[in-house]
Amino acid sequence: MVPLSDYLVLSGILFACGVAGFLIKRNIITIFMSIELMLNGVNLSFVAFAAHWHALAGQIFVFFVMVVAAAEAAVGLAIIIAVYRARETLNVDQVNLLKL
Amino acid sequence: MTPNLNLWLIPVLPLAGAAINGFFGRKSSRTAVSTVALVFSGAAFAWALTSVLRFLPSEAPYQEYLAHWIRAGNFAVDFALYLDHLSVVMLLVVTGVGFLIHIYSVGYMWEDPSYYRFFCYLNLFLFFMLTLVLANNYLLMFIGWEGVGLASYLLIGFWFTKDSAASAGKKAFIVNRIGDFGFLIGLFLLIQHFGSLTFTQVFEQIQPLGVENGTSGPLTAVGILLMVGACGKSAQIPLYVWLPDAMEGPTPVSALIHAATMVTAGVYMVARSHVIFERAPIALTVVAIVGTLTALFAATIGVAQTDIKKVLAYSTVSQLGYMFMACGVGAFSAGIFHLMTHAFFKGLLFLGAGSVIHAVGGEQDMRKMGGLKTYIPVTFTTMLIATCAIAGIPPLAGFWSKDEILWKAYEANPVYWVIGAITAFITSFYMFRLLFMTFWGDYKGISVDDHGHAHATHGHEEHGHGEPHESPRVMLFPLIVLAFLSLVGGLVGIHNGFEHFLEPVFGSEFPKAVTSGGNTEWLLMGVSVLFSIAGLVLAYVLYVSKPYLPQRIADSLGNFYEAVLHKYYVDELYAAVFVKPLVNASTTVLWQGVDRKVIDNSINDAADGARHLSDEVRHMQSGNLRSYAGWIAAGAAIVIAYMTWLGVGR
Amino acid sequence: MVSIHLILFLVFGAVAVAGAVNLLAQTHPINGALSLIAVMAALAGEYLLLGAEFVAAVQVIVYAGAIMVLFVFVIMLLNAGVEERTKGSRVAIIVGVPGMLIGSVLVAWILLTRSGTQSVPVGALPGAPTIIGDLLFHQFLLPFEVTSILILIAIMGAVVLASKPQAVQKRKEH
Amino acid sequence: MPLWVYILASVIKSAVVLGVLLTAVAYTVWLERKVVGHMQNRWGPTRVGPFGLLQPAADGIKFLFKEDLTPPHVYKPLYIAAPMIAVIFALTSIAVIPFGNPVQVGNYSIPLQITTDVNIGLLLILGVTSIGVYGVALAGWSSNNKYSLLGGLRASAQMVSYEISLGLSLVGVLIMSGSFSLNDIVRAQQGHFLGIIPRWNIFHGQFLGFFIYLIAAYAETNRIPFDLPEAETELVAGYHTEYSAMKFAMFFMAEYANMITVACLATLMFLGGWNGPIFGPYALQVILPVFWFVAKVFVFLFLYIWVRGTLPRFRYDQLMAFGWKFLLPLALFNLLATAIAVAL
Repeated sequence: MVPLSDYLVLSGILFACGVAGFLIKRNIITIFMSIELMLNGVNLSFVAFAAHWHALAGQIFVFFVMVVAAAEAAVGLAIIIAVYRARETLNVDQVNLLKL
Repeated sequence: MTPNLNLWLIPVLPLAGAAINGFFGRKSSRTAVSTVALVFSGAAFAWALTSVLRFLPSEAPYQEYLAHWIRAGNFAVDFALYLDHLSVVMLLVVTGVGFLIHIYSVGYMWEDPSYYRFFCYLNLFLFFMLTLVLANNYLLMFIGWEGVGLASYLLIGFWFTKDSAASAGKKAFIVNRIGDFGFLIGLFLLIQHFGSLTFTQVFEQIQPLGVENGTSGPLTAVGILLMVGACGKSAQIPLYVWLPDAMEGPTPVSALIHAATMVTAGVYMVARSHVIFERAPIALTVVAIVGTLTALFAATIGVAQTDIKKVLAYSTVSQLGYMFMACGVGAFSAGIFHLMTHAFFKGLLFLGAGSVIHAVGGEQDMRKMGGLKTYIPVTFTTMLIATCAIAGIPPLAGFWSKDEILWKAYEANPVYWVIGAITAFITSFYMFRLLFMTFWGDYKGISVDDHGHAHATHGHEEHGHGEPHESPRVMLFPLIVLAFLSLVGGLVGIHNGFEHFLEPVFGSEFPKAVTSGGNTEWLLMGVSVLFSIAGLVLAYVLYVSKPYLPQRIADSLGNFYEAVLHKYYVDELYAAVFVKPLVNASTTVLWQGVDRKVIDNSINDAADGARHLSDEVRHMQSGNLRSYAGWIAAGAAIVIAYMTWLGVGR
Repeated sequence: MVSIHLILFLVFGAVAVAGAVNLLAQTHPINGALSLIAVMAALAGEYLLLGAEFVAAVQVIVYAGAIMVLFVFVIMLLNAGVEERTKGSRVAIIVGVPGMLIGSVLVAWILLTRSGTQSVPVGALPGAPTIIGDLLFHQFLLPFEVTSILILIAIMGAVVLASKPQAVQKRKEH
Repeated sequence: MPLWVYILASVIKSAVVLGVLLTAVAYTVWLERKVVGHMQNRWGPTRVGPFGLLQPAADGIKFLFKEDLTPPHVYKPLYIAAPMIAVIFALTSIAVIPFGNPVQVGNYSIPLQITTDVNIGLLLILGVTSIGVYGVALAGWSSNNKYSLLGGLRASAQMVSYEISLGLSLVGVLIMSGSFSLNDIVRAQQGHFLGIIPRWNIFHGQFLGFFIYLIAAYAETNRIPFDLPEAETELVAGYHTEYSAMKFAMFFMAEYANMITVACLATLMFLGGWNGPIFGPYALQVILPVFWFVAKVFVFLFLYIWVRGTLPRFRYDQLMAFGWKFLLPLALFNLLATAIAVAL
């Protein structure tokens, strides 16, 4: 028997790692992977809650998250490729023209 | 239970006509526009007639629920219609006279470039007027009330390129606002005290209440406030000033809106609220005094006017005063009776005046007319009937209703009767003055080819304008119908027939009137007829046999005549007392002070502040993805901390 | 008593956390991608512990087997090298990291102090494919269809975005 | 079943299956060389042992003792890990494949597969094979060689693309059997039509599915005509250009193990699994299903080799266009048709 809070803490740790990765990483692909890490952390809490509340809807949610993640990966990676073609870099610190 | 009457069709039909003409009229031919207007207004009349015939066998009011409107707590107002014997009278007058005037307008307005616009407005007016009449609550009635005000404004200012027409429209609108203000406050008081605006609910709660004494009771307050509203709409002292100016509108409009229907809305409203007024004697007295004074006051002004339509306008004000006098003495059915007959003969008078104006090519000054009876015999005949009717010559319509009112007034207080009778005399005098100046004597008009007005009549240029000529048949037909109604319309009042008809509404509170009739009534009737004939004779003497006399009398009266000629300087007084200070205050305080300094400056300061703030804040938009992420993380932390502090999920 | 469930939870959890931390520590994106795959595989194990076997399988097939392959593919395609440690954003370090830390600490504190001792039993909720499919195609049919449209749009968007501008030009000329 | 019996049975089964599998891998290589040799009118291996039967052993020894070169510019951790990943996942997927009906040993019914009957067995196989692509992709990348990189890129793109068709071709079968469990799927294929034709899925409306599966499986295992990741005429040796000795052998093992897994899966899904004529005493009744299973796998493998000896290689754009524009729509059509047929 594992307390629900343990699952949630694990999920929180993964999410926080994702946030940290987003903050400290410069490579746009790694940043993207950090987002996936956050999504995975959230998925874990969905499944844990599904088990805890005996509601399969939580697992259904995970599927939708995965679908969205897949769509996001497809579009995001395409954008990354386009950015790389245009600017020859993957460093987000150097892709900062979108401002006033 | 009465079968479903589908009353909603009656107002909606003219609305449909207005919509069709308004949206598609510009591109349509005149025939199409007039067909649409006539078909829809005629259909409304026909449907009203069938509905009334199906309704009449029953005594109980008929209600028709259409839709929710406002539901706020216990307070509820619905779109619902109400038909009782009072609304029946109004309904038939509005749709019937309205339809006739539509027909008349087809001829009168034929040459106007904005033909479709006129009929669109006219149908719109019918829609709102019918809403007003058929509403089952004060709020829906108020919608109609405001709507007819709008339609009136649009139609007065129909020739809006003319300065006087535009400002007359504005004047009507603004003066009406003052009355509406009172009306609205009255409605608020009703909500406060009775929690409803539906007629039946309000009246049910009022029925058991006793008669109020003094001025402090809610019913008195409500009554006086409603009277203020009625004063605005029905042009009573002190808010009558807009009606004479409203004559700037096309003549059919003057006939329909400013004589037959809209201006009587105030009377209708007071009669509709009779339950309130009957329990508020002070308010009732106010109604009576206002009505009586207006009747006399307006009549005296009418004596000196030379513009044919202005005379009729003051006459309308005066006649409305009669109606209020009737209501004020508790004779609501008499007031409504006079309302109906007045609709016939005053509508007829206006249409006749329109026909006259049409005949002489747009001229409105009676001094330039004269001798027209040979040129336009049909108009003359119908006008003669109408004049006799309004003057109270038996057995025409006006005699019966006016006599009824005077008799009720005498019963309440002889002073009313005295003033009323004098007014009747003056009325008779100025109406016959109008008739004699217009139709007797020699034609003093010049052969006009250029009439200053952008009137519908400028089509005459095509066939030249030498002699005055009779109007087309489409205009004469309504005249004849209305003349017939003016002739016989009063007969329904014999043996109090009209009162009995309205008994389901006002109750049979007149047994006294029937029993105590006898000699006094006959005597009074005789006196009033005598007064009328005296007016006729005086007018004949002054304007036919000895036409030099009026000028002499005017000279001898001096300043008083000047005052009467200038309508007692009331407009000037209002301008000095209300308008000018208002304009000054608005200019200095509101415009220069509040608008410029406070509002403009605060807006400018806000914009400047926003710009300065943005200058600082925009550094946040660095274009760096990770910085954005940093702000998001910090924001999320703040939200989480706040929610933790609130104890969410505890 | 320390149950096998708890031990497995801890093992998988340790792998997941190690993978996540490694994702942060590694400078080369391909190592990050592999760490992430490890995290996902470990999470699949956690899902199995929670009885969500179908979710676990899909996690492996979709996440580890498809999405991450895409990442690796792009890393290889763009020949992404070791990360440069540029200092482009002071905000991320000064504001973001403390914010993240504060938020995490608060959430952890709330979880640990307030969640009590409710525990999740092994296989408590059988996430059998049939039941999931039943739910997905009845109760959640509309979201399902909507996501399918979403993914279709994403595919088209990806094709448009990633195709070379010249290629698009050429196609227009044809 | 007591725990010790379970563990013991599992260990025995694992050892046997692994041994058989590795042997099969080795002899599939031999078989291929032999068959292709005969197809090309030559003999194939003949020297080591009768008919060259010991050739695989010789090869193994050679690989073991060869010098293990590590080129200087490779990214070492992944260069070393890549073949391991490949071979581990290739061997893992065999774990859930059942070979026959459960066997009665004493009081215990022991299933003829390494794990117990998992009800998501098929999904596990798909998951594990889908992870297998990392071996190839990482090998190509970490070698720091443009041929290898191209091979790795090709491999990952190709495998991801064809995995969709592969999965969809299996969904038809899943619809018909209503379960992810491989045992259930096999059980659903028992019986005969008209007393003669076995009720296998390939004869039961899924011929198109089998066809799609066949093509997609060739692409998944990087076999001719889809062996572009290791196309020697253009990429030297593709992703394993820089590998030698045992690491090279591992890729080879992985490829052939994958072939066997795919063949097993085809047998289970389309060819009726271990269903076949069963007669005789109990021992024979135990052995015959396994025999039928192995026979079918062998047929499938032979098909592999036959195709290799027959068809030329695709061009890469043809491969992708074929996968996305022909095979995927076909698979979707098959799925739709099956679903409609089942619903009716």
